[in-house]
Amino acid sequence: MSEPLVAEPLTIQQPLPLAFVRGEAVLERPEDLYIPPDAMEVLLDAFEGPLDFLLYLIRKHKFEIVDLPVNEITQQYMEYIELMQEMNFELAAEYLVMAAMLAEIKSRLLLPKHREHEDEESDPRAELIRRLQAYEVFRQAATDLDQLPRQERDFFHGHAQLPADFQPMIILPEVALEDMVLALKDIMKRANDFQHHHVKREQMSTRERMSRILSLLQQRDYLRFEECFDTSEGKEGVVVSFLAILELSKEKLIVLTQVEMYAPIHLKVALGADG
Amino acid sequence: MNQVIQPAQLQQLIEAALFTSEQPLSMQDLQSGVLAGLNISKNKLQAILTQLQQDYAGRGVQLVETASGFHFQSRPELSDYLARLWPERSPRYSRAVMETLALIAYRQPITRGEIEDIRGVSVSSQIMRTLVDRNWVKVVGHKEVPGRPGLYATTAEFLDYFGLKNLSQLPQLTELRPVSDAELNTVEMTGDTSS
Amino acid sequence: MNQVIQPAQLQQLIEAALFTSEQPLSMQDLQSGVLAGLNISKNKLQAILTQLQQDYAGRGVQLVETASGFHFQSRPELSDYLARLWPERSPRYSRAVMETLALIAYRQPITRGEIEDIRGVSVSSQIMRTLVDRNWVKVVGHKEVPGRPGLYATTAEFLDYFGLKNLSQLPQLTELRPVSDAELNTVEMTGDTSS
Repeated sequence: MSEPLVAEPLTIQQPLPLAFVRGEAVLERPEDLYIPPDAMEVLLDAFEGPLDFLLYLIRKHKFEIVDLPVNEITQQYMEYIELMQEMNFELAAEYLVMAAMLAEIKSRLLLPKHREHEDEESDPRAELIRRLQAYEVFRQAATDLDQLPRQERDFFHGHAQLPADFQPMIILPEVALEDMVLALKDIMKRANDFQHHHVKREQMSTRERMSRILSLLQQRDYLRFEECFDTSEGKEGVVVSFLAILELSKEKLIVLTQVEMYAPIHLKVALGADG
Repeated sequence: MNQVIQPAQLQQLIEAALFTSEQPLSMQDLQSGVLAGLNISKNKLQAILTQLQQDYAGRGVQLVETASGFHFQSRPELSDYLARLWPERSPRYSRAVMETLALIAYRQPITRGEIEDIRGVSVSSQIMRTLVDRNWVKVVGHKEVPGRPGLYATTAEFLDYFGLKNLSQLPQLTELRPVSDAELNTVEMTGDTSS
Repeated sequence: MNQVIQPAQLQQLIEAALFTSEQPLSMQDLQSGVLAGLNISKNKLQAILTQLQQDYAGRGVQLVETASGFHFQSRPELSDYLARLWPERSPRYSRAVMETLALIAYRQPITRGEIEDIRGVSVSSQIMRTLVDRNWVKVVGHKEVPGRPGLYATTAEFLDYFGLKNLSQLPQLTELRPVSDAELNTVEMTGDTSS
């Protein structure tokens, strides 16, 4: 086959060339059977198959589909097909199937009719008419669809930029408590000397209390000793606070001061630390 | 968390969101996205969108609603001027592509074989790929016949592209002329492809 | 060729071109592009652009001029809201981050050097920043050793995130799964308080 025909858009506002033959636009489909050999192939490419071609033949002769003049149409169709074959064009198989169907319909119409078969299925043209009509509906639908205003041809998306300093929202990763514990286990497996860093529930709350006291001392220069205790926590809470204060003092993170005997005891961050 | 936003800023926010989003935004998108935590009722949002549509009625871009939501688009009357700015943006589609698309749009879900039956020619893989790549059609299931062919349907992007809210806004199919010829008796033209 | 365009449509056209263009458009771009053949003077164009800037002064998007030309841009003060439209998922935390967090949680208050001692590798500033930025850890004091390193502890946000009332609710390692004999040999889990 030669070069495929450039697909033409379905715009109907102005007559589009049916085809281009050696650069010349063919605006009208040929009225008679004589078609220059070059045009023939291009012409057939302009049809979307045998149904499209048959519709063209029917319309050209101003027939109604429902009247389907099988004799005339078949004759014309066959002449085109034969011409194509004489010119050794490779015809799509669908055109040959259609030729066979037309021949069969024609021969069946020639057979004498039997009254008992004269229901709606008896006319051998009915199926072809049904197909031609269905195809014509969708051929028209395609044209209508193509006429709809559409993006990138009839309208364009309107958009605005974001400011240059725009920062997208970051979704932070989710972490499960088990992930953290597993991480700790990994460390312990690696560190043989982890025995020096024991983890134990009682000690845990002591260290938490140490953090809390240090936090308070970041906001205030001094804490009164009594402020480190919350009696609602009970005896255990008091012990934990006391241990935390001792531990902080031992680690030289805080300094305990008392001006005189029985005077209030004050906690402050160890010398030189943030105050 | 509930935050507070001034009414004037709320309209600005919705307007800016619609302009900066690449995709159309539905009311749902707006409420769960840019308006999250602001506690804006659906009625309130609808009122603001209507107000915006009015504000832009006479402008170069308009706020339109299609299948996936609201977005701004240029006035169709300006297309002749704008289209020449971006000729490469507007691909043309062959009759074969448009006929296949029309069949999928009006007869979905439909197999490639059923499309071929109606068109009377084979439908190339290239055509189907063009439509799928364009995100206009997708396979929504498989027909339980030998070979389990894919069933094609159109997408929200297809409707957006053609400026439609839903399939019922597609142009009406032409009425088939009733067959009155006595010779033919009645030929049912339901468009049923089974044959 | 010279074409004629109504003044109202001319402004719509310029507005639509600025909204539909992917790039900012300079006056030159407009004159040689969308306005080609319309014979619009530079003064006239400038006047329309100024008018557009005024029209959008109180709206959600504004017409701004940058080095490469004019474009519409969302109001800067809306950025925090608009950011929700395009959330970016940051990658999962690395093992180093998780181990550091675990050590701070279980051994607080602890210095970065102490974490490095236990992990046996250095802990990058990036890791500490990740945890501080997340508001899960903070410096609660400084250890009185040379360099006065910060002492890290977990925050109330950390407890909230993991649904804990206090640190004593952190799982004890032995509770998580049966410890194999081999592990028991290498890892002592009993409560010696020496530290």
